[in-house]
Amino acid sequence: MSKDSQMRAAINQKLIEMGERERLKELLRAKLVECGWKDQLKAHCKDVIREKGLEHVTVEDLVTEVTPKGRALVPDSVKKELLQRIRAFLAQHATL
Amino acid sequence: MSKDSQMRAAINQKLIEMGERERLKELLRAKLVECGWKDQLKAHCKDVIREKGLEHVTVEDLVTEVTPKGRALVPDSVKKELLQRIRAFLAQHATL
Amino acid sequence: EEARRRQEHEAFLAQFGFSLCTEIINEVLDETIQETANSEIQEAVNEKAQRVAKCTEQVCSSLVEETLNADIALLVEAILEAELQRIHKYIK
Repeated sequence: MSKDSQMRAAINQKLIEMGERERLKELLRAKLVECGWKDQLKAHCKDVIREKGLEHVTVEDLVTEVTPKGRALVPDSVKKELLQRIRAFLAQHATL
Repeated sequence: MSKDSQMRAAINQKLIEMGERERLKELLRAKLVECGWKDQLKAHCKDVIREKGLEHVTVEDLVTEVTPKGRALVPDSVKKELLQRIRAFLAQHATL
Repeated sequence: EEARRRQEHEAFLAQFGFSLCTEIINEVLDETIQETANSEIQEAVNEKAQRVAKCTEQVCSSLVEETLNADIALLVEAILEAELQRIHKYIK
């Protein structure tokens, strides 16, 4: 195992052990609700169901249909905030 | 047309197409005779005629007079049975 | 050597942080989109079931109403006719 992948594995383990990975996910979920992303996603789902007709849409179809827009709609500010928090954690816990 | 009225129209169309609407009416008529509704209503009509006097009663008056009682006298069980039958019919024959 | 190692470590952390961020975003988006799609379909199914139930009841009521209106009118006509006949017979 290379030094980098050893380091990656160690940090990943620390992230999980310390509950930080879950906290980061929680933070992101909260931000997605707060910025209106979740409501936009819901509205988009409703539009697709309405357009195609309920009887012609499966959950899988709907996921496939809304995923590109869902990804595109995440605000940069939310991504940036998450990255900041990850960086702060790494600076504190991934010392040389 | 609202979603509700579209749905009602679709249900009615299916019932009419397959002759079920007429059969349901027949069933209702049979049930009304069976449960004594017809006899009760006849008696009520005669009471009204007696009270008002035959010379003072038109068909329209009498209809207006006895209709509320006629409606109220339909047993809930009969309405329920009819509703059950419509539900069963739709479950079997209609993709709404 | 120390400065070089530090620089390498920082570059690693920057890259790792970025890929971790992307990974977490994708994970959360996939989960949330799946959950949302599921609940929206379920909601649409429930809404439709409610609409079918309500409209079926309304159709049933109007069918009863229609039948009663027709039958009450016929019954009233027949009774009045019979009463008139009875009176005529009596007068005769």
